[in-house]
Amino acid sequence: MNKRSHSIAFWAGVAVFLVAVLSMTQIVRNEYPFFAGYVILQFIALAVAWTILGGYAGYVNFGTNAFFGVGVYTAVALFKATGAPLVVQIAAAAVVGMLLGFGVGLLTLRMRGIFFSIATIALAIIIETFVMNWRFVGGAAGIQLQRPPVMAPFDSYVKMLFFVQAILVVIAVGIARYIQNSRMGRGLQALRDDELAAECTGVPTLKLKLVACMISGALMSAVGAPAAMYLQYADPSSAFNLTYSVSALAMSLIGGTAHWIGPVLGAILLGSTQQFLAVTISSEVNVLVLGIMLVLFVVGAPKGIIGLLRPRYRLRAGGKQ
Amino acid sequence: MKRRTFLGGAMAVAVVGHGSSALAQQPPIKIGMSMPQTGGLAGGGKASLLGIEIWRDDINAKGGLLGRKVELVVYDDKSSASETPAIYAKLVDVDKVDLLFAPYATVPTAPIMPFVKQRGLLLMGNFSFQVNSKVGHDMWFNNAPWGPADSWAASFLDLAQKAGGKNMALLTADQEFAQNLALTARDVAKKRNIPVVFDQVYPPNTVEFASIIRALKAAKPDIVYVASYPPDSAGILRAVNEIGIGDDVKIFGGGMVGLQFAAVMSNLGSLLNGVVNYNTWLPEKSMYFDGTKEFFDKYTKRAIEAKVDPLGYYLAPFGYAMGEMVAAAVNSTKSLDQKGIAKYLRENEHKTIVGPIAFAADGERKETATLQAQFRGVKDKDIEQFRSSGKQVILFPDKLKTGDLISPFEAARK
Amino acid sequence: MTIAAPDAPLLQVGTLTKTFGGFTALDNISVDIRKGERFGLIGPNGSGKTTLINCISGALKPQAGSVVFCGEDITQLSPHLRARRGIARSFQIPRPFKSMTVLENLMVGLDFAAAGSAAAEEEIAMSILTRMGLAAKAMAPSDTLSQVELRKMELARAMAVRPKLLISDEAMAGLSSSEVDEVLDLLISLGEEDITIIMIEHIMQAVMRFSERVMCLDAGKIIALGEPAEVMANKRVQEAYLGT
Amino acid sequence: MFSMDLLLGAVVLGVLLGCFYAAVSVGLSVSFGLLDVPHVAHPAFLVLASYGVYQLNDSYDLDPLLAGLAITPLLFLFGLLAYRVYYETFEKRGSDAGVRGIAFFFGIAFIIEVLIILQFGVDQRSVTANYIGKSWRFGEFRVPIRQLVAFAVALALTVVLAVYLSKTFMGRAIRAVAQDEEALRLMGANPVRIKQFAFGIATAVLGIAGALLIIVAPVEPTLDRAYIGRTFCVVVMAGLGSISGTLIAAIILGVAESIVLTMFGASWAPAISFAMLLGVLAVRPQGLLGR
Repeated sequence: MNKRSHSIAFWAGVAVFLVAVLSMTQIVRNEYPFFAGYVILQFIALAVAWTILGGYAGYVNFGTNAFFGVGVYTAVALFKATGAPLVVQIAAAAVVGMLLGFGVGLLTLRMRGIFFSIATIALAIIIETFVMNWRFVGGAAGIQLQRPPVMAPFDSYVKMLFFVQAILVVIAVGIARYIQNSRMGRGLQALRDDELAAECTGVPTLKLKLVACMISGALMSAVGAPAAMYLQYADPSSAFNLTYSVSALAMSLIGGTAHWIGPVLGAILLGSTQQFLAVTISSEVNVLVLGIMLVLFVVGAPKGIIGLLRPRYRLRAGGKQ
Repeated sequence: MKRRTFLGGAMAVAVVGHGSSALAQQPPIKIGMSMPQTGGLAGGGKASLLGIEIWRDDINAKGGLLGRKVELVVYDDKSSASETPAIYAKLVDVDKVDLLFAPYATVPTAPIMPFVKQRGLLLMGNFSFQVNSKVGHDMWFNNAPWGPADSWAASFLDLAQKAGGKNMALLTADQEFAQNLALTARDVAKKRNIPVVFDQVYPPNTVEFASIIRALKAAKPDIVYVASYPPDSAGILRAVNEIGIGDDVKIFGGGMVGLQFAAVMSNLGSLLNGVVNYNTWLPEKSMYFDGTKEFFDKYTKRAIEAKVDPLGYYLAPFGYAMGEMVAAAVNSTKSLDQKGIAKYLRENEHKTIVGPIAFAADGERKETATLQAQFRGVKDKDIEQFRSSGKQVILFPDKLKTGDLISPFEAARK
Repeated sequence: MTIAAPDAPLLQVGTLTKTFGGFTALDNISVDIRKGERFGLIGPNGSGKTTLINCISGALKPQAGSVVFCGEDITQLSPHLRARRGIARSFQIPRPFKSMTVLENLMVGLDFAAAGSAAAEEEIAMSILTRMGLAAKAMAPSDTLSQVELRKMELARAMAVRPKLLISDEAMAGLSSSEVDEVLDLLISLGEEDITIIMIEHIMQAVMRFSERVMCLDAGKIIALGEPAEVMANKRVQEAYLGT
Repeated sequence: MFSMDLLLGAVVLGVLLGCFYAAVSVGLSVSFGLLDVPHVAHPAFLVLASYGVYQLNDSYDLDPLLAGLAITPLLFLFGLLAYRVYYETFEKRGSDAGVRGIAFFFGIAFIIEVLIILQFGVDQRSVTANYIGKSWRFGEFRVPIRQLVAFAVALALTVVLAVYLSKTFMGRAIRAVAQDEEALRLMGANPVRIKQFAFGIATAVLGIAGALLIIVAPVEPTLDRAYIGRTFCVVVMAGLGSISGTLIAAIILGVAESIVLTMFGASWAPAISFAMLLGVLAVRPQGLLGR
């Protein structure tokens, strides 16, 4: 019963969020909040997607940029070849991201976590090289895109993208929450704590990791897809920027990885800090702030923001080995 | 877009309503831009920004624009395309700037082109390359001297053919700018029936160029066209020096980014000799116009404090010129109306510290003023030498020429 | 799954060999374990005891030989599939799921190896904990437990798999003698419920009290197998184990 | 365009390049391979060392290799400190060291990048020495001397480190700590002290490696990002903690890169080396010479 009331509260929250986003697109005339908000929403979705594997299962994906970039370029290729609408671009990106997650997961998830991390670095470089050599999508020179006309009820494309990204956030959070509360979430948590013990307690660790990797990959690529239309431009070095990897990881850890709300909080905090700094201090100090925040949080608040908020976690972090 | 006309109206009222010249009494004219201050383009971005700041200080010292002070609103775009849309949205919708300058380079500029076109805003381009060719925005004006897309390769190949070059090797970085250059180079070569005997694209972060240069040498080209980025330019020249490039090569260089920057030039020193490379401004006598010398006097002083390129030839004077053009347009149209400014910019020739500038329909220069210059008599470890004329002799364009090509490459290196 | 004949052994280990590099940890081991049997496994350090149970539970794959459980060849199955078939174990050094409470630790096994409805699962978990004397600690984070509580929780977690075969790997190491008796009583009471138990142990009194049969390994070979008293009396066992 | 001569040249240059890769990776082979520290800031430390070398070379005209040697003790202390901080905050507390350790070192890497930018600016820097910019001729074939210097020094560095780890008492203790910390503790040695010392060594060798980095090519503050992939690729391909494996893996990587650059589409070079890494991970996850 408790669980049900939680669920009701959650979905009510989601509904309020989406209605708020939708009415914001109808009421607010100034476009800047949508540009900046899009970026923050994108990072929320990315961080939540990352957490499904990196947080719940403890397998660090360094290749967020690979999945993100694959999303961008799936959208670009599809749009250029067929002029497919945004929804199709996103769906296709999700499928490609899922296949990619399956491939890299099958290859390396049997091994210790760090091998998976390194394999994802390699993956990012290989795919970026591939895109650089793929002339159809502009190769290294990049490609400029013309947005199709915007659909009702939106009066500008950016507002629509903002709404779309909000839906992706809801999907990512919904999936993350579902996993967390399901058998799968418990299995992932068990294998993160102790993989052999989990296996011997009946947890199909490889299968769970693979599924988590596929879901996480699909979401990351889906989040990347609208970026092509947001920028109306794509180039490999921006699409495969290491920033996506580091930000997703940093946001997730700063927020806390044990609960889906962690990466959401982390992304809001770090994302808006970065947006804020970009238009205030606006210099290399930005990067310094990211570095210092990262170090301070992993050292001082091992369970992230949610650890600071929820005493149960704080108590345990300081506990004995 | 009702708000836009409202904004325009407000500005018109502000401009027409008060003729007073007291700077402090009126709100300043805000010019907004992003500029790469971190990441790969930061070196150029910071130098460019300093040029623009010097212009701002000069114009304010003279009483500002339309009697109003000029203020810059600048944000860091981290050299990335994904940052600029939000920044320009903020500049326009929140900061309500009066005029927009583009960030240095093509990548950060590309995503804002559709935005300014849709909003009908004037954008002063800052060294991007062919960014408007597909967008076709009629209120875009690039400060760079590039001119028509193919003129770059054409001028280099003109020099090469005059020196007796018959076939070409093409070595290009797998990055946006270099690939655009390579595309036009292949086209021009094809039109002129110059066979391309070697065509390699090398990846970013290549550590060692000895292998590539050996392969290039084995193809025995007599024209070597290189389009490279700063870290690679140094690596390529070192490898050429060590491995050798063969006596057949008549001319070497063309599109090497980085050989315009003081740090790179002083690092390479004598390795530069003989290289024919593009440039935008050089301390040769043909390059001094009204105010040029004064500009560099100020720049040299302020560059030390700002920790930017001590020479600042490549970008800084063009940042200044961008300001000069806008100032001329605003002063003669007596308004901040963007359509009016654009019309003025398109229809007139503008005097600037980098020479007269006239725009074609696409917002690029009517004719190219991209220099091709040959390094001569450069010594090691000396930045100051580059301030004197004769170190980089201008071979092209003819109007600005200060010497003739020494060929073959090996002879020019001595 | 083939249904084994009533008197067929629950577990048949046949000519099992496991090597690490040049080192032979298990050399041609064959042993059958009856349903409901309490089986003691002894041997000096490095004799291959843990390797053998790793091969039975699936943590390691042998180079040669087979493991047959309930008439099914499980040699190539991964550990979680064996757990689902009813093989559970504890670890020499306790390996709790540190970020979970004690109850949640048990829920993992119930969720994956013995799936049922969620509400029922919680009841089952609580009944196991009560039985193990850990009910009061159900909501405690598992990394706050004492050593003996950890040992008990490991056994409880293994029980949550609803095993037919329970392997206890030195569950009494590092415990005081009263605690040893506590854990031993638990194990014996489990054995009375038709659960087959293999117990690895160094504490001889515990082995003697617990086991119906004892097997002694040395250097990867079986050197004795039989009634506890018989094995203890064996000269080779005394040499190898109680040692000169 | 295929010719035996070109191929041979590519192999020679590749071996030289490979030894250079070995030199910049060998420290990581100790810190990550042996000590299990997820040291993603290793390349940032490397670039920092290069800037140290640049500073000495620029102000005192010191030979870059000597400058590299000169900053070695400083780096050693820096390494001791870095490990102590890492140990106190992560290893000692136990759980989750992997994920958070990576984030920690990423943060450190960013901080180092920015400090370099604030101190030296964003322009690339290089050093001067009389062996930079010249080459040795073997008939038609010319080899850059800086490459030969890098090769010789890198080879020496790797060999010295390998000998140190296998022959000296401390070296063996380091290897032992990697294999069985518990056993070492029982023998009365303090594994934390040994690991700290080993991390110090791993950081100290960056003095020489950093000198080679800036001898081979100019450096800029964010160069470390390009080396994260390369160094980890080498160490994993080698088999964790194997010094001789590091040398072999680095040479394979160097030769592969060089051949692709010379003979095939140069733009595919990064994909080739990292595809090799994935291949190794797929068929032989313990690495070429893994334990």
